Amino acid sequence: MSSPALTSKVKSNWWKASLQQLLAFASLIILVIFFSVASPKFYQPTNLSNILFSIVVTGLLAIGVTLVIITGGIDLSVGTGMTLCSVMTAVFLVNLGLPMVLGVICGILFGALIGLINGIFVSLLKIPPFIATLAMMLVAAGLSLVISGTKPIYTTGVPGFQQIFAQGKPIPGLVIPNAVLILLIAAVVAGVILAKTVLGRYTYSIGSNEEATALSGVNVIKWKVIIYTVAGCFTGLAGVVATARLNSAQPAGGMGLELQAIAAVVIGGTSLQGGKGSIIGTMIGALIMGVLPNGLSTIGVPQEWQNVAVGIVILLAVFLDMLRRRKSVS
Amino acid sequence: MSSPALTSKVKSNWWKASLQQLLAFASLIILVIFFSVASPKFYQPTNLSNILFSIVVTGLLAIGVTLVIITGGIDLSVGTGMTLCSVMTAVFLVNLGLPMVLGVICGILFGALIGLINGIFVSLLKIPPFIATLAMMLVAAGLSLVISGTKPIYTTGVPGFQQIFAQGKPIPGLVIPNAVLILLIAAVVAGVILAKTVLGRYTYSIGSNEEATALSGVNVIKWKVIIYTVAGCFTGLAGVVATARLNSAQPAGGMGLELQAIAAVVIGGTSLQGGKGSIIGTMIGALIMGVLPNGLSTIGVPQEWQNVAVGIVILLAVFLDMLRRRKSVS
Amino acid sequence: ACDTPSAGSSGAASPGGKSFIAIVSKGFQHQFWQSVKQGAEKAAKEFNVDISFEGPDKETNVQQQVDQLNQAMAKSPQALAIAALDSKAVEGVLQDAKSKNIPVIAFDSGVDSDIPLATASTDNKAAAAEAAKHLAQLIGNEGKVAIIGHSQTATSGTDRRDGFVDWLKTNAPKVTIVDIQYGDGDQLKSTDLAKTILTANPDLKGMYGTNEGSAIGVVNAVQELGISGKLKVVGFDSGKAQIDAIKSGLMAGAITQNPVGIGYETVKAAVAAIKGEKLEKVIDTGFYWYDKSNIDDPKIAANLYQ
Amino acid sequence: MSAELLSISGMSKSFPGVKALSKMHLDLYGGEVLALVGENGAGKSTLMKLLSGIYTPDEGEIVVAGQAVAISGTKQAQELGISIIHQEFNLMPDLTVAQNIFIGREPRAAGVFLSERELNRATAELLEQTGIALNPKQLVGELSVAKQQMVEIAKALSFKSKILIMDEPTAALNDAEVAALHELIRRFVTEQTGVIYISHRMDELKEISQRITVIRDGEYVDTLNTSEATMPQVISLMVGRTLSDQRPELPASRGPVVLKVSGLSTKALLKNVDLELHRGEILGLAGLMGAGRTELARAIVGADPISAGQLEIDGTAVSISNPAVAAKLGIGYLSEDRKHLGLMLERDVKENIALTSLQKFSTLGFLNDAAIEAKGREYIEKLRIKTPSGDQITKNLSGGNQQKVVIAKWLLRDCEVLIFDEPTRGIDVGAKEEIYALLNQLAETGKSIIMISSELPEVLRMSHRILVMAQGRISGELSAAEADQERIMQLATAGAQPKMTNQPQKDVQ
Ligand SMILES: Nc1ncnc2c1ncn2[C@@H]1O[C@H](COP(=O)(O)OP(=O)(O)OP(=O)(O)O)[C@@H](O)[C@H]1O
Ligand SMILES: Nc1ncnc2c1ncn2[C@@H]1O[C@H](COP(=O)(O)OP(=O)(O)OP(=O)(O)O)[C@@H](O)[C@H]1O
Ligand SMILES: [Mg+2]
Ligand SMILES: [Mg+2]
Repeated sequence: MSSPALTSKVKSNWWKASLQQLLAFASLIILVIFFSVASPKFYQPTNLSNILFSIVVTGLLAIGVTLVIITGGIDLSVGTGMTLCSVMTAVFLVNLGLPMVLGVICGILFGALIGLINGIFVSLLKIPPFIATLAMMLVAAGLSLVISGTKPIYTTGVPGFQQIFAQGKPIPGLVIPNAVLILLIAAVVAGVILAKTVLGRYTYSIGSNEEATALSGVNVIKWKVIIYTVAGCFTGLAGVVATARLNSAQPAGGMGLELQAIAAVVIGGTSLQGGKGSIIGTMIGALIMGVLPNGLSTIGVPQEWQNVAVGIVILLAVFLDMLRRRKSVS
Repeated sequence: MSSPALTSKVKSNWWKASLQQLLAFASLIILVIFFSVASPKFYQPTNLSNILFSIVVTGLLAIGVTLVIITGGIDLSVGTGMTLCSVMTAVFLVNLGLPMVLGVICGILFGALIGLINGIFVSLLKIPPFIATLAMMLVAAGLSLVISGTKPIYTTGVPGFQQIFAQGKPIPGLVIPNAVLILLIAAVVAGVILAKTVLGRYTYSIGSNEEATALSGVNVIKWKVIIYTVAGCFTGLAGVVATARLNSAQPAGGMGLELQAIAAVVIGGTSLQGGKGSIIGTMIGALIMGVLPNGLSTIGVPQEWQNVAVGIVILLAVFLDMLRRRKSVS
Repeated sequence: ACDTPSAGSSGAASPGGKSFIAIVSKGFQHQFWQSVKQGAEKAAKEFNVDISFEGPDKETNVQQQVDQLNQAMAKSPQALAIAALDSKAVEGVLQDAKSKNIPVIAFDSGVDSDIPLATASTDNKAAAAEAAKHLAQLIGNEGKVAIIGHSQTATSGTDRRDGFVDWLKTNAPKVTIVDIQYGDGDQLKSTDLAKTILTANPDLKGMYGTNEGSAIGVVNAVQELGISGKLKVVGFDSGKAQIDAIKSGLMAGAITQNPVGIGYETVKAAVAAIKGEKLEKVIDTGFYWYDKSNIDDPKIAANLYQ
Repeated sequence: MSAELLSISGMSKSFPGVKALSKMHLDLYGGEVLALVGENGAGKSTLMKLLSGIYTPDEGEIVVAGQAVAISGTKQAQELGISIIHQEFNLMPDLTVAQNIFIGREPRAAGVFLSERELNRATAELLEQTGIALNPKQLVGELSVAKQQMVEIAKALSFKSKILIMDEPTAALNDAEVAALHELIRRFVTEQTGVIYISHRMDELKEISQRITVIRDGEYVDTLNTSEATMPQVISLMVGRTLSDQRPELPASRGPVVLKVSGLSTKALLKNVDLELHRGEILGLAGLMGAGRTELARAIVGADPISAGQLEIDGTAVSISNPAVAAKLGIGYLSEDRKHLGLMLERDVKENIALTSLQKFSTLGFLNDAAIEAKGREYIEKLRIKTPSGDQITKNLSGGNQQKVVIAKWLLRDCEVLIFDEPTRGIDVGAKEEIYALLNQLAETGKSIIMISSELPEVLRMSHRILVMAQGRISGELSAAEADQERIMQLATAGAQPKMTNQPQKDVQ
């Protein structure tokens, strides 16, 4: 049944998939080369480490968002949700005085709780994800202020917290801090979930055709709740890392981060239609979103132009991706 | 050919459509009654006029967003796009010294230009609307700062501008200002476009099934560009009214308004899937979004709780709408 | 303002070349920060140094400021100037600067640390107390007032609120504060908030806006409700609209800081620090109450921006 | 013979890895209905898409009314007098029947303004003329599949085209509707007009066509005059071999009851439905469109809520809240709408096949990709699914092969009870035989099957027992021995005319 022509077809499929990531990757490389040539200060270990450090929180949020987007949903609550998790982590560690590990786990689980609630609204109650998570975005923003009493909560009294979850540089000689390693580990875990587990397969299936998946005997409602909950864990982890980095929970921020995270996901080639996407792509997208403001500032572009540049690069990256895809279709 | 059974069916269709708006309307009425009972200060002509005035800009943006959402798209650029149009209106009126009417028209046309560019990216270049308009959001935010030199541009030197496009109260005895009338007229125009024109028909058709519309010989690419352009006019008009109201163009704001506008659209029963929706619904949604913060503040709810309340009301409104819809299906 | 000399391209550290001072503020979009930037640029020209000036998009964006600080450090400046959104959150960068022997100057608000060699700032609480004093006087030390704040969390916002509230509590007990709402410094939002408060409290005597956008919001509200004259409005900062409102009597008066001075003094102190000179720990850039009577006074006018 | 309307020659079209058409040729003359037949994936739809400008040919010539033309899009095709009803619907569910029919050609009042009244009037007139029973103002999304097909047909007829191409128009229709459609076509065909008619239902070719063109593997095989051709002859040309049309021996005795449904009702349609399914039995479920067969199946597997009724499996009462529970209890449902309810079109074949049985391929939640791949290959071969490999995106398969993928995934799940809803819809005769054989094999190994089908010959041939539904009720039961087409139709039309009255019933509450 499989002629040589057919085999070549399969190969070309594999190539296509790699090419897609290659293309986002190419955009990234071009940016890096451009900035390196434009300013010698860009391509320094410290600066590169700065960039990595600067994408950790967005990157973690983007991982969760990737899962949700692959199901065909969207999550607008990750930005302020992260803030709420940050506040809650500080509450657990400082106000309740939990041991560090337990406090951190509770912080992550609080993220899971947010995801669970999102999941219940989206999956069980069938509220469109855009609305359910928009509402959660507002609720989380409000609760962060309410719980913290509108004041930052400082975790300076928790010994080792900042070192372990953000600043510490475990590899001697290398300037890569723990926070970046946490992002890396989270990306690998999410990547494995997507590629190698039943949960990951259902994530793609639901995004591809939810009704058909349900009629195939998959308990879609349950699995969708699980996916949103897992995605929430990454929001919680982002909250923990943000708290550690700032050594405090800042209750007012977070709004707007969700768009950055979504932009990273989409630049990385994940389709908002659902059914398609990858964590590696998202990581490349997050890197692009991190390299841009840093590079532009390094080469001295006034800040008011930076948003313009970021907008244009997002368009270009996605447009190139589209071109490639269209070419490979026809 | 049309049996009595069929006629009854059609009637029930009409009922269903009315019911949907009735339901959003019911939510609004419940809120108004609740706040009126809770505080005698709420139900005063001045306060009601305050609410109307406060929703003008969001309402105008929401009208444009409604058109785009009915095609199955989304527009994240309306917030900062409005800011850019405001800056441009001031530039036309003040820096270039155009006559008022001309300056205002140019401001609106600048909105159309933003819409046109959005449309070209979405329709011609097939960039997903979320991305294209996200990029435009960033670009517009940057350009507002660049063009204005990060300073407000005051239109105090344009006689009558503030009166005509915002403050003036044309109907003696009534506290309704011109800005509200402008919103009303814009809503009627958009309503007529949707219900009575070819453009409106194609808006619904594209949102309902874009491929089928194209296969039916409709030049979908062209019409989508037109729809985005028309939507942009409302962004431009919002920019004009905002400028008149503040008697200046404030270059730093606008981000976040897009989510308010989208929330208003969705509360009003327009589906993010496309194909369904109405301007009257959007207006009710905008009113709900205006009544909430005003009423909560009037009855003395602390501001940090307001976001929480708005989030919950959005959920409730949409959830009730879903319930009703599910009931009417089975 | 767009043609800032490109800081990156001129190898800053080379001896004999220009010194490079990295400045990270709390914002860049609003006029206040643009005025600080102007002052800094003026000083940079005068003392022949290069500067960079950056700030987060929003004053709630602590994380972005930390990234910008790290990045500023990566440019290996000869001095670092910082207006911290949160003292503790920037602790790490300050330590980093100390270990690299880069002098740090704080501006706008103090940093809770002994690393900065000097702080060029306005005492926000004292300035807010001054505003409270004037408003109390204007309404005869009695009656209801309300506040439109620009931030519920940023120190400049809370200090200007608390300074105002505390002064009234101790010095004018008959003045009651009926409502405090926060409009993010956005004029439209502040206008609508102020209108809601004014409609709900028709017997309000006075209102206070804690920055330019908030104050203009109150002025707009008064105008749109057509109740000018009934309400005493005091504000903060300057700007054309505020100056106009004071001249026309819509606003009774306002506190102005000296943003240009803050920027100038910051760079000046940084230059001195690079040269190893001894610095005053606190550089009070001062604040002034201005109203119709003294608005054209050259000393005041120098501190106003249009 | 009258004038040549359309002539295609030397037509080739390749997709990556697939040669869909190779030097295909075909002629259509005025006054005739030309049937185009071939196996699933033979290239019929591709040829039609070339004619409507959706695809551009790699090589070849299209001649319309003596003029060589290049067709770049639907609009141009329409201008050339060609209109096409595609195999997959192209309708806007949120618009009304009238709005759908005249989309792009709306009557206008003044420039850009619409005249809704004129639109509805013109539609009513068109429907009257063509004898199609539809309400111009009804939303298309609320129509049944058959009525949506009617909308497509009305739309195509409204163009007053010379050449009408119909790609499996009857796949979703029952016999009465098929007859009505044939009547429509006969009225449409004059000396100046012609129809290309694609169908897998061999029985209707005699009825409607004058000539039959056979295509196999993208290549022209032969053209026969219908009056001279015999069906076995056509079929052997199609599949390249002769098929036996033997009704298999039915097992003599019935096994115990595996599934018992009693008093099942839904808010919408079903009323007090009782049903018993025995082990090793193929139970045919016949009825007119809208009789409630699909609803019954969906209610059994928990896809739709029920308002009353009990289910028993092997004598134990069960409650089934969703299809996942049903599958766990050993009941699988193959939907009639493979595009929307059956497949993940954007994902590959093996993934679709494995979807229902992922638990089988996982340990501790981790998937065994090699096993999925191997099973995929096994079923591709077993069902002779025409695809380059299990890695092919399912969307790129022909309709019939997509249907086989749906069947494969349920075979893999190995359910005790399988409900097949229109299992052979859109499937070619050869593949049909294969599926019939499969069903029989399943029954022999002790599986129990409910087969919903609108093709009476199929029901008669396959079923051990036949239940007939009308208006949401079971209107009668027939044993294999006593059943014939006439009796089934009698029971199916029992009571009032179900065709038009099922809708308002839904609206009462
Ligand atoms: N877009 C596409 N990409 C790749 N292959 C395709 C595409 N469209 C069709 N094919 C392949 O071309 C061949 C012909 O398909 P076509 O849809 O024309 O078959 P058909 O004769 O209409 O079959 P059916 O009776 O099942 O509808 C099939 O092998 C199919 O898989
Ligand atoms: N998804 C749906 N939405 C609305 N109405 C539906 C839906 N599915 C079926 N119906 C309606 O329910 C009724 C019963 O349809 P059903 O599909 O069960 O009939 P059936 O006997 O299976 O016929 P067939 O399978 O030939 O279409 C019809 O009137 C149909 O229009
Ligand atoms: Mg076909
Ligand atoms: Mg059916």
